[in-house]
Amino acid sequence: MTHTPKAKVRHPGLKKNALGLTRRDYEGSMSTLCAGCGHDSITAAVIEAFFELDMPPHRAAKLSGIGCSSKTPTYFMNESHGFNSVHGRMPAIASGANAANRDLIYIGISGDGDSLSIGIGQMCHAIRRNVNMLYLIENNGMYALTKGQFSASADVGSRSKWGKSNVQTPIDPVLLALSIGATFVARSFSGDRKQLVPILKAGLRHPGLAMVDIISPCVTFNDHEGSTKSYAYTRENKFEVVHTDFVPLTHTITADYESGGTRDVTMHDGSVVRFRKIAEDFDPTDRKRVEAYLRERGDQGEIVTGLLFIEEDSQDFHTQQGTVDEPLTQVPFERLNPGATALQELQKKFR
Amino acid sequence: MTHTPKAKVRHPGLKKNALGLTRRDYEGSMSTLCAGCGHDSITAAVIEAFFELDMPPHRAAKLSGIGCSSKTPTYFMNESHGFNSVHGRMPAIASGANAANRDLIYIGISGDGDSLSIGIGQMCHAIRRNVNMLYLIENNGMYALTKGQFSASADVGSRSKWGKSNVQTPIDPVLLALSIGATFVARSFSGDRKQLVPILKAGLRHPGLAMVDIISPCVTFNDHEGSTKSYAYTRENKFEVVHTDFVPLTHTITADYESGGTRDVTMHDGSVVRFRKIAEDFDPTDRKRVEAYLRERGDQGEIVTGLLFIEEDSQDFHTQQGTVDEPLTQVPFERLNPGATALQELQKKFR
Amino acid sequence: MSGVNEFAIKIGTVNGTGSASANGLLMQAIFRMGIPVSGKNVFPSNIQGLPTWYEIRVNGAGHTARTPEYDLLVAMNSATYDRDVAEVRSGGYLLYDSTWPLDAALQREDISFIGIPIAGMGNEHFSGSRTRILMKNIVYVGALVALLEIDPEIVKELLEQSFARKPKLMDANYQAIKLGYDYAREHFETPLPVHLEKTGPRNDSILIDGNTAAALGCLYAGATVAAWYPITPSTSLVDGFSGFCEQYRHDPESGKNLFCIIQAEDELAAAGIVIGAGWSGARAFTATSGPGISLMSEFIGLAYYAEIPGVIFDVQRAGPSTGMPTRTQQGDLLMVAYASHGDTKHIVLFPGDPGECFTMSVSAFDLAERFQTPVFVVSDLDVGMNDWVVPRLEWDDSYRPDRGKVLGAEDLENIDQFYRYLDVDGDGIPYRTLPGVHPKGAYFTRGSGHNQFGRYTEDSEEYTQVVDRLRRKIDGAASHVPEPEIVRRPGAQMAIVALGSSHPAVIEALDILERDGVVLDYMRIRGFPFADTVGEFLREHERNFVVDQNRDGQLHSLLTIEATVPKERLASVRYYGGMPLSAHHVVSGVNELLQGTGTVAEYGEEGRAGIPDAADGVKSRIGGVEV
Amino acid sequence: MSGVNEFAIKIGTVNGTGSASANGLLMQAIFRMGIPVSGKNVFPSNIQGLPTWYEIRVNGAGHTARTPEYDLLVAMNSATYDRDVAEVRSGGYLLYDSTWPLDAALQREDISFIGIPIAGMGNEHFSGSRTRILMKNIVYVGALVALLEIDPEIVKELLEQSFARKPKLMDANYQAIKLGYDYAREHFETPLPVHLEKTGPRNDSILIDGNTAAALGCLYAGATVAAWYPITPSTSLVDGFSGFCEQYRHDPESGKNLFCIIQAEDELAAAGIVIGAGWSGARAFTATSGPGISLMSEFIGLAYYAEIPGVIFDVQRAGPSTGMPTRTQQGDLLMVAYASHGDTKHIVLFPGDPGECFTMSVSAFDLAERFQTPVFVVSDLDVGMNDWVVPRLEWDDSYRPDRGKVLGAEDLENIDQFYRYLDVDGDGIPYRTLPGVHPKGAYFTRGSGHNQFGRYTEDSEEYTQVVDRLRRKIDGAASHVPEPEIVRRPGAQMAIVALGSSHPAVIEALDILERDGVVLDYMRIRGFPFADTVGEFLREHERNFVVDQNRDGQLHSLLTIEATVPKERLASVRYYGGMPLSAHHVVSGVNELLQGTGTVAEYGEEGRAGIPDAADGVKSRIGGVEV
Ligand SMILES: Cc1ncc(C[n+]2csc(CCOP(=O)(O)OP(=O)(O)O)c2C)c(N)n1
Ligand SMILES: Cc1ncc(C[n+]2csc(CCOP(=O)(O)OP(=O)(O)O)c2C)c(N)n1
Ligand code: SF4
Ligand code: SF4
Ligand SMILES: [Mg+2]
Ligand SMILES: [Mg+2]
Repeated sequence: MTHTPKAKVRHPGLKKNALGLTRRDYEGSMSTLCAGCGHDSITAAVIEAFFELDMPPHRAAKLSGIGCSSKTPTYFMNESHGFNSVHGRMPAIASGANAANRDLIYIGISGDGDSLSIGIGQMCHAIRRNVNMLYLIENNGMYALTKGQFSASADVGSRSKWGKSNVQTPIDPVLLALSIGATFVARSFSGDRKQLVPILKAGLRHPGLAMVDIISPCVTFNDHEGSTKSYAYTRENKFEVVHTDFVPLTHTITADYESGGTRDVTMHDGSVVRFRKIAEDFDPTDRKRVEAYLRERGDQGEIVTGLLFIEEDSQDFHTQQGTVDEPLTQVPFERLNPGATALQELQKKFR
Repeated sequence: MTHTPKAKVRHPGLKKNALGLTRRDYEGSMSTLCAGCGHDSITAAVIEAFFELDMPPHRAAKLSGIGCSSKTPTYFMNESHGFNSVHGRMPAIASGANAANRDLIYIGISGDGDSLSIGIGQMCHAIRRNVNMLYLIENNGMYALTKGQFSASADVGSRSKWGKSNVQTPIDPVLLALSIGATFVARSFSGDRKQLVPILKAGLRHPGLAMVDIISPCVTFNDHEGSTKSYAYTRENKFEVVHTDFVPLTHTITADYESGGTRDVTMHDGSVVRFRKIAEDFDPTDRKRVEAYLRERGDQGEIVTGLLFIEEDSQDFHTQQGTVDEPLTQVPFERLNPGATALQELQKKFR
Repeated sequence: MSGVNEFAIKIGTVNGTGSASANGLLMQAIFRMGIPVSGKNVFPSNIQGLPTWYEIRVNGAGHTARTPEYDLLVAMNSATYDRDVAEVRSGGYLLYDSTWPLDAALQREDISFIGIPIAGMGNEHFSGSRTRILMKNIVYVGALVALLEIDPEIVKELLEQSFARKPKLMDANYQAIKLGYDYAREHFETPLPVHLEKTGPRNDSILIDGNTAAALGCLYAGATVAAWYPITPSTSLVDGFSGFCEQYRHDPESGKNLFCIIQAEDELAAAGIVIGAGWSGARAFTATSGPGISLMSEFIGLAYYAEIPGVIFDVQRAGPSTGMPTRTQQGDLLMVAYASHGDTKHIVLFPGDPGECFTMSVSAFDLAERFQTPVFVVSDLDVGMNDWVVPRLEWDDSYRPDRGKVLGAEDLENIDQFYRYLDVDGDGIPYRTLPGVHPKGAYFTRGSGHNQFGRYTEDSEEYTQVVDRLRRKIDGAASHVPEPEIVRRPGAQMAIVALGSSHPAVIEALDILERDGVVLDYMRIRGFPFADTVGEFLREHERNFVVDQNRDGQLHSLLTIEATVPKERLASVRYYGGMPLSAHHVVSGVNELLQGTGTVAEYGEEGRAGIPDAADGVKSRIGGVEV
Repeated sequence: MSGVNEFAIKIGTVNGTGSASANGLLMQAIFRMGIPVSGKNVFPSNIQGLPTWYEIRVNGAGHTARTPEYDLLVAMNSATYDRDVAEVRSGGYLLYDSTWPLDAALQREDISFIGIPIAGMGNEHFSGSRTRILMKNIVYVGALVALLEIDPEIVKELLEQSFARKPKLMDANYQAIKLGYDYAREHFETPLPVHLEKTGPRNDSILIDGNTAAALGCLYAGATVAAWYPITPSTSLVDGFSGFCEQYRHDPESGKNLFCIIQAEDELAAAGIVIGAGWSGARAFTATSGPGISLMSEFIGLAYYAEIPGVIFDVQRAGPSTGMPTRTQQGDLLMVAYASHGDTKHIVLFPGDPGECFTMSVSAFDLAERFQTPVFVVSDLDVGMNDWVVPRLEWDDSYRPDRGKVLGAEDLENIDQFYRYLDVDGDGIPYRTLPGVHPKGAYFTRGSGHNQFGRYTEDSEEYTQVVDRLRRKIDGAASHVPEPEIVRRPGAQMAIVALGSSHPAVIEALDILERDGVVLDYMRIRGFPFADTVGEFLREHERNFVVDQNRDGQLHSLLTIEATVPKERLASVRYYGGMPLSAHHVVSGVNELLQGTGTVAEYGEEGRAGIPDAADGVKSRIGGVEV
């Protein structure tokens, strides 16, 4: 059992963020996942991202479907409302919650089973609506909670712990999201917190749906020879495109990343995301070139990671629709109800 | 009301195919669609394709979901079994029918509402399974049968007959299918039978799922200024990439298409599909270049049509799975049941 | 029984030819004359080219249930001439387009034929095929104005209102009316014996369909989030809401929307969006029909178990499966009451007319938030899409939404610890908090096992404690759903029980039966779980004829399970042909049971106790008439 | 009551540590000694690191329902020591790992503590953390071999069979057994008073779980297409089928598959695939649990209305919503009986043990094809996933599938015209054809309105004709589903009614009640729609205690609606905590009703008639024991 221990006593020596909160204030209940599970590393990265962005935990809402991955919202930010909904249906819950209250920070956590099989339709349409949220797929190429069946992202030739071999073409959530117009698409690896945290931070600030596919090996059912989602395989085959270095307006985070070609992308909240390209000529704003590049590298057996695509003038669902700026949940009844006189007036047309 | 009249008397003068059947033998009941509906033109093309391929009608199965488009299987091939199932669920019915009997010719007819909203998950997964079938989306950018709401393929800025304007990014079934690994992807226009019939024929022969997105204007709810799926708009903006000239082994069909660069693709039943390229350098076997090209032309506001992508070594679901060659429905019970002795034997492990 | 202000007409046309507006005009004119009237639209699941009918019943006594006894048939569709001619009651009238001669085979001795060269006149006076087709309809309206003595001033007034901004169209329409009117006056004795007599304007009532009224209810209840997927016959509810929002829900300052309407990708998503929004604190709803409820089943169970408010309109159509999407039925009662796997039970409201669609929509939101659970408003195509005359809708400006037990920031600041699923007040209803309000309000919502503190559990006792409270909570709603409407007649020992759109037919049937010496009380059920009054009423009557617009007697089943009454006292009358219920269905069903073998209270070796199959035969006992 | 061949043990471990195989070894050894035994796996919805228990009950008299009266608790998980210690019956034993001293607070005077330094010995004798963790489990098995006097030869034999190809593992296991065995022999008086006495091998029985047996049923019934989506507790059914197919379903010549198993993208698709395959003529099935049935609702209505065969296994788990996925319940009965919107009713089979899972799977395919409709086989986690001792499965090689009324090419050649939905034989079952067989067999299948000739219709009479026939058809199945099993005791005036996995608990309860002077008959329902026998039996008894493993008394409701019996004769006993049913649940439920106020047959102002709330309290009346 891995832990995200929750300390009740404050440690005065712990680093505080602008809100005066320590990392511990962003932690959740103890994880019940298997020791070494990739999902737990992602949880740690999520905690880090919220902490570093000085986001008040109670202003966030954590949503998920069903699966080992979907259990993780319990393991971070105990002071946030959480909603572990039903299998594959997190996107609809998130769309509704966001429709009602556009002011909160939404983080949706899903698995490859949850998002690419039963929930693929809901995911596509949440992407299409461009719901303002961070959407994580903790991708282990399988249904772990039901004990290791192949998911739609299992690579051809993968072998399950039970010895069966997958024969179907995998669905790549990154390519899928790009094809249907996603405004923010990234991929990372649960073991690479250095890359992941900035991506999550960028995603949290993106005004629209930020989809992050995170390769997250399942130690119990997948970490054996033949599995292409295992730690070993992923570490060897990952090909890093860009590091995302998130630069909030208030203070600039400097990390000791290798330098290289960089490109700044202005987020809609005014903050700037800096891409550090490893591949030559990589432009995360040109959808078709990104697709082509991903395919090209993919043909070489490489998994490209980084913030792969961002639409600079992304408009979230509410902006498209023209919803009022305040959350609908806070509009007083008086402004919603036209009143008795109007009712009499409008009934003229039913005479 | 448009007709696909069904003559009971044989006209000795009518052209016959290799089976001795005339076009009339491929017709169905009278259409109840609106006069001028694009879907009726597609019906006519389907009839033509089956006729020209000398396919016995009773060896075909016609499947659909719900919508004006999904009504069309009633309007062709009265001698085929038909299944007008529930909304968005044709792909599962087709997968099951095909699983049971791999010998029939499956044609699934859907609409953009049926396939891109409620049915998008099933469509993606039928594509992933590469079910051996011809899959048509009769795409009018809307839900016609429920009277004109926008569908997920409605273009931004489209206006409905009811005066509302669409604000959401459309989902392009062609790009979507390409992104998830479809083995045969084409697009055509209901008004262009010359292009459509060869595509349908190629699709019927493709060993796997052949997805054809057919722009099919709805005269009743969509054919007015502002609609990007109207006849007028589509005719003006269509940009033809390739004509598909289907060449069965038995006899070569020659049509008076303009000549140009050609490329032959060998189908898995041994027949050859000939692409006549209109765009320079178009290669229908290179997925990433096709995607890039579609995006590029799309950026120019053009709708690219033709047989856009084909995977030359496509293996259908049964081939991948290793199912016996004969239809499972025809395997005699004796070969399925291990018998009483085996039952006693195998129960040793439950002792 | 036909005569002045007491007759039924049926108009047969081709769909997609614009006859709907002509028929609406007719309805509204009659309505404005102050005479009780109803219109039933019998339309195909198709866009253009198939037969469609519109039936208008006028009844001074206020009986406006559908009746298949047509005094006048306006046959505008040659494809259905034979059927239309056959349906005219003996002694009735057939108005047809005499531009082409009528097939001799269609002649009937016992009815009068009124031939008017409608197409001929139209072609002569109008140009453009579109105008010609549309004006044909107006010509028959004109003829009916003369034949039925509709007030021409009212018709003029209506045209003026409709075409205020399109004077050209106004002229054409007016001309068409005159063509028909003059021709009828010239060639026939007008008015017919069946005609109208103005009873004065009834400003206290309106002509409205249930979906529009429900949309208004949602508007007035303060609903802000609507998520839906188009499906007949519910689509017009969200269309209506959307229209009202455009009118009343723009922020005066910014012009922005004080609402969020999401056309979802399917019904599953629509339900999920409603749940997400309800969880966040918005009043949210969806509208659908049977297939949508089936698809929402999983989500409904989640909302029940995780205790999330939301309102679901089920405008029922004829099932099973896709069924007949443009026909009416009450076939979802059982499903809705217990929707989803596992032990579940839901609050359901049954509006009996558009007026109640309005008021019950508001109640539905109050109940949903009070009981923190999905609430269903179950109407049907008849109530939802047909125009009914109902009293003007009223609104009390002192109404404030019942948000139920929601702890705000201040409450949370002052309490020690918040537990989401604890039965603090002993009424089975816990407190809830909304996201984003206060760190102390945070809790984890889940559809998996949880204890009263909101924590995950697989422990039997903890699990049981929560589901037992849920049961108490929903049972407690029985005294909060609308009470049944009860109508008593002196001396009645037996009663009719019904719900929803069955009301007008039952009301009329009660009169007919009384005339025949069968005096019955009546209870119209309006909510589920059943109020105690329901059981009391049933126990007071030695026999209760439960009227169901479905094949399997679903209300009968619900009462059998849930009401405290011996099932021998419940008999079943069922009609499920898809047309709005008529009095004769009820009358013949009851009569059959009364004349029956008395096996209702006994137990044969076969058959379902208390549900003799007699009622199935309703239609066959009224001879030939299509029902 | 404990003693030789009559005791219960419970083993508490941590999941993911390999204890499942150790417990299985134990079970199998006891089973091979010929003594009636049952094992209940109480596991969390989690992969690793949480508490999990395994319960074994041995009962020479054959009562193998779960009992929470533990004679011996093997406490291997320190996280649950307190709870585990508390659960030992007074006078019982606690076996724990004495490598570390037991917390003094855990001491109990009334039980004996058996400390064995399991981890210590393991660490001493084995190397590698994996082996050490695994061998800990085998060490406690070894101790139990001594303490319970399990036949060591049988244990050896089992190890040899398991590790035939892995001699190294075999050695380690054998060594671990010996460590535990020797230590126990040396330090304690063995055997304990509760121990085993071999009753000779019972070659006529097997130890099997219901899902595996059902998988075998599908194999033997000739099912060729399976479509599914993983969900606990149904997953092992398809896994089993897949394993059997690998073994028995390869074409001897080509080596290719004589089956097609599709892991679908969700349950909706799984249902659709089954329908598509059934339509084409294959025997097709899916297996799921409650949430899957909710999701399949729309498709189920299609299959019902379009009359397409298919078999759906619902291995129930505790609902509502996601509920407790690893706990058992019978919470889907109402949903399955009437699944989908509109008027629908389905054939349902209720296997009472793994043996019936086998036979009823075969019947389900026969019934599905005979009646051209989806057939449900409804079991639960207890029957589906736990190992039960049942008589050896038998197969009659003369069995041939009942394909129902399918017209082949020759039939079609010889008939004039084929109409899909015509009631040719008057039994409500029409003829069908398969695609691809013959041009004359072509027809159009649809979920929308159709007439008896298979054509689209919106006509009331045509529609009604078809749905009336459907009702007759399904009602007709009542005499084809398995008859109830009836057990009579002389002099009984009252009876218990139950279904499925409740059987062993009821059988035991009948004995206990009789000992207390309450003599009851028993009926175990095995199919729906209910056979006439069901109503007959109920009417013969003045009171029928209906046992339900759900909160709302769903079988009770079904009987109330569907059986020809006054509802006053139906009382309800309910347990729904998620553990397998125990005799004491039934006994205390019945006793409470017997000692009750007698209000069952009367009608108070409140409450649900015939379902006094007494049974809810079952658990509180047995004092402290977790149920
Ligand atoms: C409707 C429904 N079907 C099936 C299940 C069973 N189920 C639980 S988790 C899961 C798969 C989870 O896979 P994934 O989303 O990839 O999460 P992982 O466990 O791999 O992190 C399934 C099929 C369910 N809970 N609900
Ligand atoms: C479950 C369900 N939801 C909604 C509907 C209503 N409905 C019927 S057709 C349709 C849309 C059809 O759109 P499309 O597939 O594009 O077909 P078109 O009519 O445009 O050809 C809808 C929403 C339905 N029949 N079933
Ligand atoms: S089974 Fe796999 S995915 Fe699930 S918790 Fe364990 S390691 Fe993580
Ligand atoms: S409404 Fe549109 S799509 Fe439907 S039949 Fe008419 S023209 Fe065709
Ligand atoms: Mg996964
Ligand atoms: Mg469409």
